Amino acid sequence: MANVAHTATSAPVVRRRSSFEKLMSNTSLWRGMLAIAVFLLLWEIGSRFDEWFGKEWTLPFIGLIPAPTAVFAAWLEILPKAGYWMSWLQSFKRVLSGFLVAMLIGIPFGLALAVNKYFRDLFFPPFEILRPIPPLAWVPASLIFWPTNEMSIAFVTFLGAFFTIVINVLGGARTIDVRYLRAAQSMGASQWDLFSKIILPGTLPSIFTGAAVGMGITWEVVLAAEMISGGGTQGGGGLGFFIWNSYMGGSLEQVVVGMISIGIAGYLSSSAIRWLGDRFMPWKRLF
Amino acid sequence: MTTASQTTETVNAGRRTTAPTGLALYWYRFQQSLSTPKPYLTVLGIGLWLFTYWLLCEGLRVDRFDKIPGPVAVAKDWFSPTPFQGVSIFTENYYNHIYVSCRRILIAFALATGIGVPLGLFMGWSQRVREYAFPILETLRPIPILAWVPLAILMFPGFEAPVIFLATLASLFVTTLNTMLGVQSIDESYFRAAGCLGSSNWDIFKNVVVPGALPFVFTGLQISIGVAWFSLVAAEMVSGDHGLGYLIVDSYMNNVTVPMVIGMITLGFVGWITSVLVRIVGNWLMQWHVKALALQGR
Amino acid sequence: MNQMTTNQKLHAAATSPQGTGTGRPLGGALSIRNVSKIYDPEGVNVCAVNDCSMEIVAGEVCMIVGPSGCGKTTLLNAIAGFHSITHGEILLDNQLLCGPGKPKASQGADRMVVFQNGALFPWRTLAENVAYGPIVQKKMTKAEAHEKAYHMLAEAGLGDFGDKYPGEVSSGMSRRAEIVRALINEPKVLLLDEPYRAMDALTKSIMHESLLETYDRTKVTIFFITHDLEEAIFLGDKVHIVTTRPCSLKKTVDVTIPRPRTYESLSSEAFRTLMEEVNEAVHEEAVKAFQAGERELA
Amino acid sequence: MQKATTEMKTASTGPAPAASEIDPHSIGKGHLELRNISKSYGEEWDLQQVIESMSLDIEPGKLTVIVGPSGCGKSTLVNLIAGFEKPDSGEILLDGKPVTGPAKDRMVVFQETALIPWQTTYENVVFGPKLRGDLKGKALEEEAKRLLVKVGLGEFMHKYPLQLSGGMQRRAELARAIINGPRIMIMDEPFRGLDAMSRGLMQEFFLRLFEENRRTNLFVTSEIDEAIFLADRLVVLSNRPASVRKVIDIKLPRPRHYTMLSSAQAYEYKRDAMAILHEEAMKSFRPSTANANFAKSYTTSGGH
Repeated sequence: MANVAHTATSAPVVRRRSSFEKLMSNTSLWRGMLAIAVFLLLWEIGSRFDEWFGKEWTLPFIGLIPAPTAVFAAWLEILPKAGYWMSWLQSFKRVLSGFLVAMLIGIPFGLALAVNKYFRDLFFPPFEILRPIPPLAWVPASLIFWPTNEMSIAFVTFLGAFFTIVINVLGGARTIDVRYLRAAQSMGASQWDLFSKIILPGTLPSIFTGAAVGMGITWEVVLAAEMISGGGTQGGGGLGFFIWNSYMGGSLEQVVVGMISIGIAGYLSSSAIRWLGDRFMPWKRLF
Repeated sequence: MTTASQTTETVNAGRRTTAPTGLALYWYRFQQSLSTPKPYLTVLGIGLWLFTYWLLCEGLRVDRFDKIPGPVAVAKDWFSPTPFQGVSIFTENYYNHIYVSCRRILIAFALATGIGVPLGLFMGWSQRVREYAFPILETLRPIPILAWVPLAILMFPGFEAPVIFLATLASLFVTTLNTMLGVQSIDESYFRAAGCLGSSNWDIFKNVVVPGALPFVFTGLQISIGVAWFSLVAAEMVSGDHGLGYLIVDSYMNNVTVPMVIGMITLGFVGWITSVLVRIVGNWLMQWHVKALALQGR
Repeated sequence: MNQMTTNQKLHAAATSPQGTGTGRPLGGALSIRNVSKIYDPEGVNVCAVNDCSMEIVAGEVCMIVGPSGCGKTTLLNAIAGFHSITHGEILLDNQLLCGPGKPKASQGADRMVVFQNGALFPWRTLAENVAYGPIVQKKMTKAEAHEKAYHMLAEAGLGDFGDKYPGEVSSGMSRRAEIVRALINEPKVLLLDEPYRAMDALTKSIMHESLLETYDRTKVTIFFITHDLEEAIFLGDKVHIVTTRPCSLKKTVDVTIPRPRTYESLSSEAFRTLMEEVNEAVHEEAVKAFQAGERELA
Repeated sequence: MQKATTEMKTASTGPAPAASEIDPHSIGKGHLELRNISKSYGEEWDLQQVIESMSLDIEPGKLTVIVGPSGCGKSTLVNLIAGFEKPDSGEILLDGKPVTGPAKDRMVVFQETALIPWQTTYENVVFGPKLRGDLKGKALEEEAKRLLVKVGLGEFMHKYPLQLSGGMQRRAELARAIINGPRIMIMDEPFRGLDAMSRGLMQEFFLRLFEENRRTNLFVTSEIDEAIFLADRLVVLSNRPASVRKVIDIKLPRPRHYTMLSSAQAYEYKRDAMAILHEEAMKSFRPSTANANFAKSYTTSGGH
């Protein structure tokens, strides 16, 4: 794009740049890093302003937040502690259990909706009625219904991912190019062949899209559920509880540590899904 | 494939020669659909679901289900002038909760759109702006909105501001990213054509960038309003005062279950209405898009 | 060379009763001299155009035929000012567009491009699209521009479709409207980049007639890129056959079939002889491009 | 190509003669008769008659090309013959037996490409025989590989369709159809979307394949040059509703060469066909004469 730099008189020399050179000249990378550095710097200055210039200089909003260096220090302090890592484990366990159940029920349900017209006419309307209710609105009801906190968190997590996955599977299966089905029919495919060889693999991309979105929602829900239900009563814990606890305990540095941790956790899980998607769909990662 | 089977069904018998318009068309489609199993199955499906719900909670009073209010109990209270558990369509506080939530959503959504759309437009249009702003956005985005609750409470005074802040933040990310994608999806040749025709940069922004990104912007806004509700409910539950999320969690705390269910249903309904409104506004603004899609049979 | 240009100008002025707009500055002689273009993405140098020279006199229909992906479009982009060139120079009416010291031509309304997949703004009606150029260039008021747009659309047989959005009309009609959008700016050169690529033969033949009719009316210089030999001979005064990547001139043929041409000219003896004369050269390049393509993928 | 022919013969006497390409039942058969078929779509107040009482005989062992204006109902015709849809009235017979649904005796090569994107080229080719189980194991593998080599895709066997160029995809699709041993091949504008030059090369390639064994072939196109270059018989359709306007026997010698297209004889055919087609196209095109009609047939189906 931006190679106007070529003067019209330069000879057409063929030269390949090394990968190191490419990295060094990758302006977008440098700009991104610069932007983040500036962001951190401003944050640092903003939150430490009152330390340097006295209490009357406390800036609004940002002045109340701990500085990045303080957060980093708090993180280093907490890093070797087992409790912190237990929170990670707890949250991951909850996310995974709810998510997996949602996949296990959601994918067949979505496929059934897509394949069978009668099934769809019968079950899709109630599904659509329930879908707009935000998953978190289910939290109190599920706390009442399920005998343990753990189960109610799992249930709400499941709901969060379930609706997204079903909608994606249904949409994906119904937009498969009719010519693939026709070609297979011409070659003598049975109904089962059509399902297993065309519809199922054809829906895979949507399944993974749904899973990625569902995973994001799952983290939100788990966190909220942990915070609302107070997490700890039955040996709960989790990153949401970690944040809430730190807040109650007045350690704002730890709150931010918790936020960053959960950001990393969410990022890791969606990367894992993308990686799995690449594995399962080699035809998708061409070129 | 489905269109083929549908059309063969409608071909026969006493043919109409003129196309019905407006409501008549809907009525005609409804009549046509009566000859297919679809409406019956729909009614049956919803009926079956309600019946199961009733059976589990009220009919058989299965263990644990009996703790959840059944459909009859909910309906009785909801439509009673003297509700047993305090909330019905005749009580003022019911509408107050709805009003408060809607006001918060409106403010948050307006803020997110007002900031997110221009930001996204510039990020999509200018590579430089994108290269600076995008990494920051991407770093903050994976942090769940709920994780911001303590900071929000700390930074903003009162009940109202933190809740609105959280809902705004959630939809801001969605709106900005979708708008940016929208601009990036605009075909290069539109920019070139506009350049050929002698447009200034501002002309290009006004006449190519903005309208070209609109379809994506509205897809983004559809998602964004859903996300806003999601976060609003969460925020109201954790740190609220009034609002539907607060109603739900407050009823739970006070051990009154019927208002809780009423709150859930109302929330679903209001959320659905707002997203329909966004779609209507989108279609109204994008006549060109709607007409083209209609001709493609979508 | 200079003399020839003037001759052509006189000729054009004498034979064209200006159907649209009066006092259009005639001209549009393009000189492409030893142009080379080397792309340098990721440090891999790709030579798209290599030492390509051609002279296009004012008022001529110049057809460039070559396999797809051979670098023809790069040449067009250089003329239009979308891309820079590495070597050589391009002049319009003896004025330097780009050359040593000025690698990239500035975009201007004297060279209008009609794009491969069409670039009518889908969010504006056909009339608004046509009126866009004069309005942003502040040559006309909005009302004047719209009036003229409707007038010119009517001339092109699109009178009833001025209020339709591009998505609502066929690809053939939108392509014709795009040419009208270009012509309203009274360009010196019309640059067409495989505009009829995706159309079937019949629509194409109708488009050809429409373009020829427009040309006979305006005598604008046309620089037309295609890979369809028949189209080239049918429309062109001169057919330049270019080699597969890197693009350079292989053969030039003068088409002597008299104008106005109709689809009957397609089956004339003269046409057939020309086809026979050039077919070999084109086929050879096609095979080369094909083999190169297979090699690249293997 | 000569060599490929001899290879084919040995394959047929090989260990698994079953239903491979040289199925004696498939070559020389495939007599398709359309009797008075009609088809319409749309709301009852806006019924679009797409095909109206069309009768047509497609003779075995010949390459019949159907050419007609864009949006005239050619694709609908293909869908009917292939059995994806049913005609409102009339019947379609293949070797005397009525067509009831899709089957392997009528293989369709679709517009653009319908190779299954999540299967490699090789998997696409063996898809049909594997499903039916009529060619197995080593025999299937050899047959598939032989066909892929023949269409020049030996090296690309294990690539996914999206990794192939447009021309390669069409050739892979040809191989996928041929391996099922159809009695009649139905080509629905198979080279549409390719640029004019690769299109020409694909036509030559396709001709070589056809001229080798003369499998009954129905080729649908909207390009007259393509039609004349390929056809034994050229069927010119009317504008919507489609019916047969004229059948022209193309007597250009075989094997054909691209230079024949600029022969006087070819131009004769072209003039004939063009005259009809142009007239038909104009019927729907001129906005002044048939505005509404035009808007319908060209706006909705213009591009595709």
